Amino acid sequence: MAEENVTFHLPDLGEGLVEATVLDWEAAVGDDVARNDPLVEVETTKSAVVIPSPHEGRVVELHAAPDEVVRVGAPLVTFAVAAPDRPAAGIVGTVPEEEKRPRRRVRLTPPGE
Amino acid sequence: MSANLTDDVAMRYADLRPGSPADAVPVLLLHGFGTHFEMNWKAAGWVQSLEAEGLRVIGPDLRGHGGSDKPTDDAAYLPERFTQDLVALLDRLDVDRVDVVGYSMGSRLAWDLALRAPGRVRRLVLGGFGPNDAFGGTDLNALGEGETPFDGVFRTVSALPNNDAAALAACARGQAARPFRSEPAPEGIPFLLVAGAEDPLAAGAEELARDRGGSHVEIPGRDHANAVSSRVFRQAVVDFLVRD
Amino acid sequence: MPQHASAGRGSISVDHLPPDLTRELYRHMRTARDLDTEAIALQRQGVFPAYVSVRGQEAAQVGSATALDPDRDFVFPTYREMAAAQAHGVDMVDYMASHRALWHGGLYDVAASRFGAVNAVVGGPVPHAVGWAVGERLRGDDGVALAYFGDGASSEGDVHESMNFAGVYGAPVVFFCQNNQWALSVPNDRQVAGGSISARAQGYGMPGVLVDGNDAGAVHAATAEAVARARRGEGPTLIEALTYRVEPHSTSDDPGRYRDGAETERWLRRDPVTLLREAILAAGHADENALAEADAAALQEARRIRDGVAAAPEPDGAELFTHVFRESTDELARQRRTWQEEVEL
Amino acid sequence: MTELIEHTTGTATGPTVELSMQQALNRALRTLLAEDGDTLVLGEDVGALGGVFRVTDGLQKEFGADRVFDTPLAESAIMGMSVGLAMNGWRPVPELQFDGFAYPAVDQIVNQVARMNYRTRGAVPMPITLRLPSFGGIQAPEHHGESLEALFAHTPGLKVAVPSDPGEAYRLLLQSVRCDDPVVFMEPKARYWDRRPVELSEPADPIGTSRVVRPGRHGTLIAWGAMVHRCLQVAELAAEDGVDLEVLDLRWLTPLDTDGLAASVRRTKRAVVVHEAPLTAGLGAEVATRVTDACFGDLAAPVQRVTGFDVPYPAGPLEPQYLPSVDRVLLAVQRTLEY
Repeated sequence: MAEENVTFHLPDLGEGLVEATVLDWEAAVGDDVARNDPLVEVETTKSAVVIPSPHEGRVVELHAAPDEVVRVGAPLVTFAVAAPDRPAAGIVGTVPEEEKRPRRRVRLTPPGE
Repeated sequence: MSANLTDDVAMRYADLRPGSPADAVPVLLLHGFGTHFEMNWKAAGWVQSLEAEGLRVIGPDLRGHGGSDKPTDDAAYLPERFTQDLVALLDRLDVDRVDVVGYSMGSRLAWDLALRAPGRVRRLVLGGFGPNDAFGGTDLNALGEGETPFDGVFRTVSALPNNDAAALAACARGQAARPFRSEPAPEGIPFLLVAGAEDPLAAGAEELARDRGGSHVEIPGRDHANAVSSRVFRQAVVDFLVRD
Repeated sequence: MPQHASAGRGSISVDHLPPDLTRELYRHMRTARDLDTEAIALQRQGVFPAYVSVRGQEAAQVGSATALDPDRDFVFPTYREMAAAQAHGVDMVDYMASHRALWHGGLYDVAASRFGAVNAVVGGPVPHAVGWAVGERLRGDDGVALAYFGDGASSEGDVHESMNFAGVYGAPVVFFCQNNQWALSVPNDRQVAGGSISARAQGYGMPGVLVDGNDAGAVHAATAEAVARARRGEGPTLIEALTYRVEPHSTSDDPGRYRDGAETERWLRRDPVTLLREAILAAGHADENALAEADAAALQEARRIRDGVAAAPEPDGAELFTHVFRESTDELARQRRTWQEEVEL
Repeated sequence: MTELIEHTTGTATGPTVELSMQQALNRALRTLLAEDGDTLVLGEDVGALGGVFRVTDGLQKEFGADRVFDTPLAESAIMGMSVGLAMNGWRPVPELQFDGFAYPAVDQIVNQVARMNYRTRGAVPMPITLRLPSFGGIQAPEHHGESLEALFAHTPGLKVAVPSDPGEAYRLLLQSVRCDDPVVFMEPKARYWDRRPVELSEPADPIGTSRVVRPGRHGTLIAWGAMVHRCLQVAELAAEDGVDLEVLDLRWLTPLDTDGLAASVRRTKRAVVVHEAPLTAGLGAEVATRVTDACFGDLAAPVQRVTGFDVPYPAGPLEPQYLPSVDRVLLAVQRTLEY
């Protein structure tokens, strides 16, 4: 399986927060991490959180040092991930989410026969 | 899931069993003032760390917080009300003994639970906590307006979405009505105190541990807000809970 | 003469222009640049589904838009004219709403702004400019229409037909082509026969002007001259502003598949905002402090716009049925009831 | 949730491989370019970029820039040139990048491509397949989510095909390009990334036949493109209420499979047509009329239609309120059950 680099940007932390301070990396360059393994501990004005790894792969580069302030959307870490042909969205629009079970509110009554 | 337990306060709680054996002792996580299970524990990596050890996690939103009911009279927040909730929850889940891990206000309630229902608590961890009066000098009728450490905490948490400032104020007054006393201490229950080196609200934790025969871990460079998510804290608690 | 390849000509001069004009050019270009950076971040954060950057084309857009009289003239933009909208005085929170997909054309008042709705059909609005301009002449007014289009659009029938019509009618139109040298993945040499868009002007009976699209002063001067010609009733002009699309076509494009980074690097060094800043200092139109103040003001304005568009409410479902007609129909009212019963549920 | 049953009536078995629709289309184009030297692929950004949805990825490298090439940005000239190429013995497969951008080319499609064989009494065939990424569902900008099937299906001389999953996309594209008549091949862009096992088999059903994707007894949901998947979801939910719905994928919008429609609705007695295009004069009207003509005596209720509203295609956030939802289709089914 070919490998490709994927960069993970500091995600939107909600409540209009625009930046966070890196407290502690829980993975180092060269580490193989599983999806959802603890990746990095960051602190915002509201609270301190541990961001789980969004990918399974090898840590290639850390883009921020402890105590560094990172803006939401700025690169945080680059992984080398196995390159399945991930569906890259086309030039416009977003790849539609495959909703496991669409919400429904309407019930049917089977015909009498 | 939520349950009407005592004086009809509905309490929301998480019960996460990663396939742990039925008789394993679950971990009861008690969050701090103004926060809730999701923010204080899940977002801080605790569920991940405890489940990795195969431990079952019970995480209530304490009354006045998160998804639980938020009464606004002070008396609803006396410590004994919280401990009644917790005992009722353990009964509802028919769990006879738990290891309790608290943080800040959660630690004080964990201590009270161990005192009031010693049979239900195997081990005790008090995080971000110390014997001194957390409210020291705070005007409880003008919360958030003064300059005490607790005023600062109150200002931060009352701004958080789906927090109810009136309920939190009543909760503060309810807690303050029963100032913490380190005497008597829970008998025969090993306990661990863990706090950030720069956490003013945990001053005196080391002495408390020494005087009461508990152990103590200090987390360098961390304060009251960012100690709970530190890897050192989590590792110390896991080691304390899983050693036989 | 400007070259396709960045000639590396590192500087421009604005000595011949009035100081308050060059400061105004700089203020708009600086604001557009910061807003563009914020917009790319908004896309990263998922607030915008996608975004088309104007980075590198600020001089071509601001230089030309400031040559118009916002009270008499009318601009016909494409979907990549954010800097022109900023300079023309459009409400930018309502303009950026189109990038947040709150309403396709944007939420600004097109008539009051005298700035056409954001339009994704390549070349589509160009004949509108000709019609509007002929309409001015018929009424005896002296407004001028400015139509923006790119090197890709220059291949569209609409654009060729419009230029011929404008030549036949002598309509007061400025055809302003921002040749940023890339139509998505197709470079000029695979898009523009003959190698020059402005050279075609003669065939349509109008003068053609090639100008360095990264020289804000030169763009302004060339556009002002064309607008004056049109206002004097001397007919249309075709201006080709040679610049470069430094960012990908859109935030979901991957230029690595079709162009080499070295070319982009060279054009990054001819950044129009930097060129103007240095020229203003050289001409003594402002000092470092004044420019630092302008930078701070621009950043603050960009952030105001960013926060405004990020916080703007999403359209309500009922708006599906508004503005379809000016005189609505029973059938549409019936379908609105169906929507209410079956969708709003 | 039970596994969605997919019946492919193809007999010849080919290798089975897991592909997305965009990859299945890419495979089909590879097969076509390899088997016939006259086949050409042209359009905006189809070369080095590999297409905005990567459907033509790698083709230029494999078959050269003479047979897979970019065109300048001019939809009318792309189709007009394709007419000329076809007149000179080539088999062009032009792409118009987005549904909403096809309008400038409609003159060449309707007045030239669709009638050339007729005008020249058979002397000049138009073996052109126009690939058109179509329909909504990806929250795209304006003009990038339109449904033009009624316009093309209404044009004598054109055939219109719409695949609903990767396997269908592979077989229908082979069939369309090999056909000597002009075909408008509308690709549901919302399904480009749908991955599932694909049998790379030869097309087995003649042009114009539909297929039953899910057999059922109490009613037939008739759809094409991405709405086939939506109807499978509806059938899944209906089954929980004890209502067993058949899902029929039309595949060809012209010629319409009137016999296939009639065979299904005669059995199930009820029919609901689902499409993304606006209601008035949508293709649903034609399908409903065909079913009513053929099954009037058997129908337990009038044919229902669940479609987009008669409003311009909306911006992203309103798209879910415009497109036929699971609940709106269920309500239509309920109307036929209560009639």
